[in-house]
Amino acid sequence: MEHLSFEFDGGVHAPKSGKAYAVAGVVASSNLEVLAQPQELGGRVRFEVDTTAAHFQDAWRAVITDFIERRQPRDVLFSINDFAAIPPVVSLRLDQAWEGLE
Amino acid sequence: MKQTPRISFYEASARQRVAGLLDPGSFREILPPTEKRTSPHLGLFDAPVSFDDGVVIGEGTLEGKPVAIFAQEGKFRGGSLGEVHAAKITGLILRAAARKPQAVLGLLDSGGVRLEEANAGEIGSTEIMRAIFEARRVGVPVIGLLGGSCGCFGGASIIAGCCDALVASEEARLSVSGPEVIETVMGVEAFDSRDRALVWRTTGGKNRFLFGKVATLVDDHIPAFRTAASALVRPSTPLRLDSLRTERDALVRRIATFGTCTDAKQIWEKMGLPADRVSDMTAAELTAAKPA
Amino acid sequence: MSSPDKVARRTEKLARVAKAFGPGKVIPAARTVEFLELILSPGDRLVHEGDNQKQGDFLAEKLAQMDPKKVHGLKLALSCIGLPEHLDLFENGIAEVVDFAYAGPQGGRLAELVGNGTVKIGAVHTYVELIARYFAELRPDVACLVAVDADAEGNLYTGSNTEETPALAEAAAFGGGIVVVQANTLTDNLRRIDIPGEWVDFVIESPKPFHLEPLFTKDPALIDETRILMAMMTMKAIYQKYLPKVLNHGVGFNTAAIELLLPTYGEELGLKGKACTHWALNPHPTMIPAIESGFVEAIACIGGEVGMEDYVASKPDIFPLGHDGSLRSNRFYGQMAGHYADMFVGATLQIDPFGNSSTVTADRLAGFGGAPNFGAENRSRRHLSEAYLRAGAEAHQGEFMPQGRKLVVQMVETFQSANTPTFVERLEAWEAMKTAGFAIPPVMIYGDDVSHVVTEEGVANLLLCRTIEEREQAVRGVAGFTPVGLKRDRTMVANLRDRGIIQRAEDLGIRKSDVSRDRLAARSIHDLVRWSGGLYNPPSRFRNW
Amino acid sequence: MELSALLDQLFPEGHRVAVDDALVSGEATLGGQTVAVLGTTNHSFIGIREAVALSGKFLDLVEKRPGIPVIMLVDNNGQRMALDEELLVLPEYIAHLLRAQQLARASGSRLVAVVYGNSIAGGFIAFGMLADRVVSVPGAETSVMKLEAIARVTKMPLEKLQDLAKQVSVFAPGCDHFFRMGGLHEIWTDNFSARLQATLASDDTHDTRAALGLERGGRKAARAVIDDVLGA
Repeated sequence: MEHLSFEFDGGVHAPKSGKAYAVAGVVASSNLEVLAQPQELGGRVRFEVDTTAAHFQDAWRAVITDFIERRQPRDVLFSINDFAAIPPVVSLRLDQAWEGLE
Repeated sequence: MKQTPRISFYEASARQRVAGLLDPGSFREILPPTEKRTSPHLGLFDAPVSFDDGVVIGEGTLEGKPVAIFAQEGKFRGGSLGEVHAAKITGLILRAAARKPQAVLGLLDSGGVRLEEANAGEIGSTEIMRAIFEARRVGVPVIGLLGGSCGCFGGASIIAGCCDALVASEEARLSVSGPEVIETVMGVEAFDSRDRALVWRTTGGKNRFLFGKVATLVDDHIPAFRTAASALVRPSTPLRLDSLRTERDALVRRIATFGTCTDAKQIWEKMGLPADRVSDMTAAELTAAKPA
Repeated sequence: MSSPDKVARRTEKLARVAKAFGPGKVIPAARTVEFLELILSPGDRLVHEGDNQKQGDFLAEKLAQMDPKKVHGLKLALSCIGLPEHLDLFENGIAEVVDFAYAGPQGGRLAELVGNGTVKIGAVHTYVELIARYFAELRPDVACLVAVDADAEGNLYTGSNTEETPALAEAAAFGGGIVVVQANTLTDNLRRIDIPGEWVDFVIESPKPFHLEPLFTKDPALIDETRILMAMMTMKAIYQKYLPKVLNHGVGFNTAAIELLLPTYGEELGLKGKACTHWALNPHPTMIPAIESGFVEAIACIGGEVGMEDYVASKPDIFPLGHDGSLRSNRFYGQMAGHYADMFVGATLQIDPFGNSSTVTADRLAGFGGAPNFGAENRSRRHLSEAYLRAGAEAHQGEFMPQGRKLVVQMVETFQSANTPTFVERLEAWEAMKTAGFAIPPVMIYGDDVSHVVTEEGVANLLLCRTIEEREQAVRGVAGFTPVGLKRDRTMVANLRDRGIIQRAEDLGIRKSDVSRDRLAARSIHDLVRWSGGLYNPPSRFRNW
Repeated sequence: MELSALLDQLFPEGHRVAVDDALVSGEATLGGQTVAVLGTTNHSFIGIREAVALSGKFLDLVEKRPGIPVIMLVDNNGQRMALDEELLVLPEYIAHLLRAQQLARASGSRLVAVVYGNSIAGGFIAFGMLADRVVSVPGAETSVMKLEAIARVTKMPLEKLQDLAKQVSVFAPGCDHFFRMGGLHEIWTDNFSARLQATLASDDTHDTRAALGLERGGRKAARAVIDDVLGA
């Protein structure tokens, strides 16, 4: 298991549903669970990732950067339990979790 | 033949099942994922954890009736019973025994005890069983819903056995030892687990319904589960000697009548059903054909 | 050996057989090896029938048992190297050269045997190309074919999977060759005659029915959200835009997802009656919901499909049925129907930044099957359709001569598995070229024939690209997090997106949360059985009830 | 340990116990009081027939000797693994046996399980684990699954599992591990009769195992989770 933490400047959208959390995905082989929680982060976004696949830090950074560029979220904590999902699946779950809070 | 779309119970996640069963907006989750009560043990095995440890618990209403509910996530480690997972269910049922909602709904979707936490899971399973007896003692019924992709095996199958009533789809599987386990231990000639039709004939919802263990057989459609579960909500009947005698007599009679059968088709034939057609019948057709 | 005295050799072989077996066309199965050794001479060209579905397994087994001292140096020609016996012929020293279209499960062993010189490859063909060559420079000396039923006169009933039999029989029977058939049953009462007895020299009743692979049965339970997302984007960006009426789908799960979304999402998009009405396709079980929902007017069948017999028989308006009520398929005609269609949608294992694709990898000479014919821009087409004109308008905008354009869509996930990207800088076909000694790499579909590349990252419309650089960035722009995708020029990709050349899910108004298996008209094989009114009878390994 | 030795040590004042096939039943005198004895022997399996045989004994006790303490002697190799057992719905039979035990408890009987042989997986659940108190004596072996099988399923090297088993009690077979998890209330090495009398004297029938697991450090999460759910 490897733990990765990322924090980035967020975009223009704060979560607006008023929900305390949204979950997308399930922790199963080649899949992951993304828990999104609104949190006062001064406009930033944070990602806490636990993953079974070590040494993929660059790939995570690329997927997350792309996601932030695409959806422009701010003030959200994303907690992730990953079971070796490929990047497009990570991307899809991030979108779904974010859409759950929108 | 144009089919009306179904909302599949088999495919839904535990969260989707809960949302689809209860009255919209009524569910309040207890120990939600934000609490991050994850397994303290899986890390030892380099295995990933889940924020809810594979079970969603909470309270809500079912057609207006207050209920407690737990739903296992079959896709997380086979819905297995680990320490936290089992304790969440035990806590929920004991809470129901204290607060007396009209029922506990148990959405079982589990391969049984989590191997990495085998001792904790097995003890936890029996704590759930004791809790079920406690809830039933004070009149709160526990209704099991079976039809998830993982089936219901091992300790989870006995938990299902302890429920007041079960609702199941034909996709449900219920047995103590899973077909793969029997094949591994006893050999492929004892049970060919790759023969999918045989697996479902033996352990599937239809066979369990014909023996009466499953009270209501439904199609794989969440609203059908909802209607069936709601109709079964009634106070748990107290354990009595005469009712247990009756129950035992029926089980003894089952062995006498069907004890030599080696295939579900032989049983169905003895029951007077068209054995080759049972697998293809809908829930409604089989319910109508079921001998009294 | 196509020498001028071919007919004389045929006559001589027939006399040898008559001497050993007496008159008549029926050969006892027990003496098959002896018989084959009489009709095959060293150096003969042998055509053996079998493809990705039906297998001439009995004759393959017997061919491999021949004595290499008697029969050797054979030139084998066949659609599919599908059986281990096909390669045993080379290891046993009976055959030397092979011409084929597709290797399937034998692809790994084939690559090995080519590598060590045991097998020489004539060429890797497309189906149509190979069949065409049987009538030109690859005329068979002996053709070993497959039938369901035969009578003593050699008349054949080939069942739902007629496929190549008519073409192979004709090439041999009218080309001085000998036609031998393995039939499941010898009977006096054929339900219909697919091949006249005149074309057939010998029939052998095989001890077991030939193997038929349910290749086109795709379990809807295995279609995941990624595939549904890709299917929805394809339907919105391509089906709804061009309204293709005649189309062909590949064999994979990506197109199965589209088939299952037609009655739901396709209906929402207004496709019914306006698109997807005519198909060149095997009877895919995943087409049942679309058929039942009134999307389909006709399907030209390339082959049959196990378990679909009763359902197909119940739809005489849609499927080509004989007077006996059973399906008649034909690979050559089906391929041609697909070649002249408005659109082909298929998948592949590798794509390079210019859109070239191949299923051949360094260690697997799999071949291509039908995709290269279905998935080729068709410059011999002249009839017009809305889709053909719309695509042509985009592709040939501003040119002196207006032209139409076929839609050729490659639909792939960016990764095949965690460490296997689909998008690669250089196809492994280049390595395979060296291994097999080809002059050029075995490419399945050339990049300039491709109109659209669809991935979970979006849709790239290559018709609108005006330069090779734009085309490259359009491909990289949908290649996601593969090395090819990460090397994209972000500014150029943004520009392509502004011009609608790259469309992402959000550009198409598709929310990721709406991507759900609930949209599939059928989510399991059992659902398909229900849609069929109980007429579809899937093999038991696909059942979970 | 051997059944006869166990009986002698548990009931020095005398016992009248019969063994029929693998089924053990009868009664014994303990501290001048009569107790019922019920169990299995010879590492038998618990299948549908064993389940109804045992449940019949419980129901007879409830009918004829309500409130009598029941000493459950545990020795089984698990549930019977067979297609025809599952065909007739084995989970239902096991649950029925558990209901019979619950009825006995509700009728005032104290249930004490003494593990003296094997106690494995579904067999132990069916007969033993739902008693009020569960204890082991020398020779007892409790397990859910053997380490070899866990290694096969989790794809972990056996050596690593054996190492892990030295650090934690959560998965490995063995009474010590089960004890630390709270799955055994006590481990007896001597003086069985006196200990059994002491156990019967306590009238707490609540399920205390989660608290024991916490106290002994083997199962630190369960009790807190249960309490948090109750208090939520």
